[in-house]
Amino acid sequence: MAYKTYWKTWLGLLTLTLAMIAAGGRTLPRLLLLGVLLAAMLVKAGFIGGVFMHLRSETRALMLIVTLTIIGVSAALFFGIAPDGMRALALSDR
Amino acid sequence: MQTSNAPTKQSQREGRVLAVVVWLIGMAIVGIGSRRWLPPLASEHGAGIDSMLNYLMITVGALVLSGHLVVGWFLWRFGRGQPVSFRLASWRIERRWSLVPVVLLAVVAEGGVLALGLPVWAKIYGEPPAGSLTVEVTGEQFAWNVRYAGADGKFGRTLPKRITLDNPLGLDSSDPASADDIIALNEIRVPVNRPVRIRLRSKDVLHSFYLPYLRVKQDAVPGMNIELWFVPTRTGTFELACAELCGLGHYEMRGLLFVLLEEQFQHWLKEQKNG
Amino acid sequence: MSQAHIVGPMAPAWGGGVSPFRIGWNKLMMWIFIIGDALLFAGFLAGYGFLRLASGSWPDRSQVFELSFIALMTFTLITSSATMATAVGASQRGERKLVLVFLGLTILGGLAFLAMQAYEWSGLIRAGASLASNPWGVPLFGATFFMITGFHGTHVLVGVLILAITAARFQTGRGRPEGVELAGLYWHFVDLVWVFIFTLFYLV
Amino acid sequence: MAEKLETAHAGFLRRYVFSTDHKVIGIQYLLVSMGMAVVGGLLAVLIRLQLAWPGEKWPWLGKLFPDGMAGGVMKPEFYLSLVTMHGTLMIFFVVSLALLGGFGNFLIPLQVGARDMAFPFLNMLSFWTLVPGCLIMLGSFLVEGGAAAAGWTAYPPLSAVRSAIPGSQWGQTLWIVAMALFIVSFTMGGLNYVTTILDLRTRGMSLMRMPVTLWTLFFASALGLVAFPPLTAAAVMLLLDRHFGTSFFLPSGLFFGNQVLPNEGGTPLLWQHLFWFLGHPEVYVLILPALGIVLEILPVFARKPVFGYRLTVYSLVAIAFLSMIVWGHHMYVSGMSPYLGEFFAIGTMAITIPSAVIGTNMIATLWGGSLRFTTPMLFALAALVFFGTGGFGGIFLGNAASDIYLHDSYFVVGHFHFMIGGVTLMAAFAGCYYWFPKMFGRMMSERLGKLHFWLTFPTFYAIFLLMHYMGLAGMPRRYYAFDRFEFLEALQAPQVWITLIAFVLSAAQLLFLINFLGSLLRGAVAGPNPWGATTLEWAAPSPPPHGNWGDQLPEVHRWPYDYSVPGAPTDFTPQTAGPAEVPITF
Repeated sequence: MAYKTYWKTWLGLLTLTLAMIAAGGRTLPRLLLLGVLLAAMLVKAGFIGGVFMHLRSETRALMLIVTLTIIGVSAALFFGIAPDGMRALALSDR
Repeated sequence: MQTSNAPTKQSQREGRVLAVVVWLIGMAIVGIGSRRWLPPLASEHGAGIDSMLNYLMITVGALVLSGHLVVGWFLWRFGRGQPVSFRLASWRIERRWSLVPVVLLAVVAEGGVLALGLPVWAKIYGEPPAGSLTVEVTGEQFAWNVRYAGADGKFGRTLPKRITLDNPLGLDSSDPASADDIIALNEIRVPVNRPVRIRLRSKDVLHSFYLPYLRVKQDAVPGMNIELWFVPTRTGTFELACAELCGLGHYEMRGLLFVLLEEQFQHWLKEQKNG
Repeated sequence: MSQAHIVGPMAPAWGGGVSPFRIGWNKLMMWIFIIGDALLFAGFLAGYGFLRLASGSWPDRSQVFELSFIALMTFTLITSSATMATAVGASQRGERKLVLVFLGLTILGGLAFLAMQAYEWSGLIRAGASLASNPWGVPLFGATFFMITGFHGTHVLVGVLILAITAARFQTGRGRPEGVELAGLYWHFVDLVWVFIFTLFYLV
Repeated sequence: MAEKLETAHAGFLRRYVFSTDHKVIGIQYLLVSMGMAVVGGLLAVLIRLQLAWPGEKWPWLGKLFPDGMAGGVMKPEFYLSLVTMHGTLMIFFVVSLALLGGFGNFLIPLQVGARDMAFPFLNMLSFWTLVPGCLIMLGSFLVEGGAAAAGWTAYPPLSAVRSAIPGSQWGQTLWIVAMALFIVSFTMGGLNYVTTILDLRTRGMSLMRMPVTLWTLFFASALGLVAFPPLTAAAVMLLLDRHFGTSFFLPSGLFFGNQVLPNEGGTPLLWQHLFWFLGHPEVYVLILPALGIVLEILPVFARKPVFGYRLTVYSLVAIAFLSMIVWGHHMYVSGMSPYLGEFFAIGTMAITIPSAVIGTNMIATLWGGSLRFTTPMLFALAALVFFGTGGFGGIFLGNAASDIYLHDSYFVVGHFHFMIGGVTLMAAFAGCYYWFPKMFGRMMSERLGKLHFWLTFPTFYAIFLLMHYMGLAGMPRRYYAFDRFEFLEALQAPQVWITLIAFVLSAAQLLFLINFLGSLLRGAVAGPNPWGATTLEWAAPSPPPHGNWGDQLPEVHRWPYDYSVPGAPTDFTPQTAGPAEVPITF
């Protein structure tokens, strides 16, 4: 992969980070802010994984296994326990 | 070349013995299982749980028995050392025979959960009916503190830092509602055929509020206020045990649930108020 | 990247057949390690998310951190990730000197990030924050912050050590492009985790 | 060959102690797991002793354990340490070691047709990270307060507050450190297994030509690699809670030793979630290799191919995915939200379907075969029976409604002893008797083996079948004694029978040790293929030299189940046999 693509990706990541901080500053509705930030986070992760870690030039099988395992297991873990976090607050005893 | 793998007369006899043992196991499971192991029921929602258990014991019992009989029959029939009669199943036969367990389990297990299990589950964890008596039970390392709201129907505030030997719940005397709260240790008195709501709390570690006869089991989590409800259907004294490992005295956290007639319960309640 | 160039006892017997992913076993093992390590941070962040949902209030981050400094840290790490990618590209092209230059830059970026992290930590500790308690009212805030950023910082430190060893090995001519690429994968993974931590901790 | 010279002049230390040869490491794992099994078994005997005759005086035991059984009567904290350590040792340090460490290390390179694991040095490190873990775990009995006593599940606040139970003073910390070392060792081994199976297969060994044992070892290692990290995160949080005053798992207002703890904010549910997120995949990590060994041994002694190879592999894939999303069935009554309970109930019932497919394929493999009842076959059939009964018992517990009554009862104890006790131990014994000739070049004695079988299978079965019914009667789990409750009085008699049968069972294991150690020196010399099996390891000499295959690696032409091919010279055709001799089916 040409050096140019690395440094173009670098620029993209910096601007994305600045955009996220700017979005964080403005008072957006909570859910929209959350969605925007998470989406930007995944895009940045996609850039780093795809370009810097050459996932894009690997076989599709490897790329799918890596991304689906990490994102799938993390999502299963978080969405499996998040309802109980809210329930712990709702039924809080003290 | 394969010296120790040739079919010998001796190994054939062992095959027969194993077949018989597998048959006996299958029959033992169903035979022992047919005795009445569940403690006699004393609650309304328990009927749903018992029907679930009995449904499973019958259907799964049948599956287990038939499985053992089939395995025993295979061992008996194909253990005689005769040459291999059926070698390779075609993809179609494999798929067809594998469909048998898929359909059976889908109907018995998944069907059991969807048809019987979840309605019972939804009712147990649903809203308690109106007009239910509320009792607060707080587990602590190795005892159950029981509290009734008293005449005002409101529970007084409890503060952990106020806990002393004679004030195990840390009742805050400055709160007016706590004046008429009735406190008891390891004894719960409830009227029969009237829904009882238990507010389950814990002072220190995990405990589990377990009434075997009433099919009630719910963990008491420190820092959480968990509600459960049941309707006792039989008067009498029922033992309360702890079902979540809570330390050295886990095995002796014994409480008693007295299910009284309505007027006996009202009489006891009046006694506590002016007592 | 066919496996043919892997020599020694571990060369696949059939001289470069097709493993399901067409990469050598070292890279495959590094990818599986990265999945495992990413899930370690997934466990931490899921626990952090759970505890945030379970606690009524959570301190407002703008009072606790100055966001511009954190942004600078993120820039440093992303830049070091870019220099690392360039070093990997150079090693594949065989430009030995360029590899050493960019490996040096990456190590500098890593050390700068660690220095800034240490500075941020000392600022918070001076303000009275510790694992058990902190002046912003929610004790778990300090605990989760120090635990997660601490674990990430340790990973960055280990990354810097790996890069130093790779650079030293390249210096003495024993380094192979394979080694630089594996160090690169690990370093990009550390940057990837920081993307998640940065977003979920400082912004959300 | 470079490494052939390398071992020629290597001293005893390099060849046997710090060896990087996967076969030596496999045998080292097997021996450590047998040692820990002896310890775990003795703990079980002590537990049974206490449960059958609570409060009884055992003077000579009093001398053996001065503080735990002062004056011959066992104290509750010692009993709970026994229960915790029996669970921890058996699950992590016996079954994982024997099936994954021992057979995994020994078999994978041989069955795949490689010279050694992908990264032999890391493989040796994996073993030598485990040994300190074992020593620390055993050493935790000697620290102040005794070994950890909060169950192998170590639920906080019992495991997090150091004054909640004596075992939580220092024993729990050592438990966490030993578990961390086990996880590191497991990860290093798992990385090697997955990479070797994927990348170092010999020419012709496509994925669908691999024996089922390799598939199960692959999925077990992959599941372990994915499921352990969240538990590592939880263990770090527990360590911080115990020693650095954080309160990840400790809510506010905890009252211990009549003072209120300063913690605030956490909840024990977080630990239960993170623990069982590993917990359930972990039990599949244990049972899948056992199923793989059974599905490997049945065809050999039925002289016919396994039934439904492809469907078994697809079922393994289904189990691997589903096992990651069913952990909540351990927490139905733990205060978890009822909606999650419904989701987990449906998911758990879904996982019974692929398990049933594998069970049926095992039974169908026997159909039409010519069964030879050697010791490995007997133990494999015992594992099949345990898997059948245990699997069906799981439906009672996976179903949310019936679990309300059966949770933390003896039904659960009976169920998991059938599954990760019965199936795994029987498969491990079957594997030992089956691969002993390949490991050491000598046969284990069939006579002793059969005696060991007929004393182990019925007794193990009787003990834990009875526990199912005691659970139905409502007997709670982890009780030090059952004499405090009237509704349990009738069940004290079965407790005594179980203890007596348990004595017979544990005594029978001496037969296995005698057979194992005796046959090392005096067993009948075995050729490279004593059982007439087709998989690649039987094409190598036994015991295989370093590098396994001499100078020419084998080339695979067929799938591993070409038994009784019509028209073939012998009733088994090794995978390496070319197309000329026998037509290729797969």
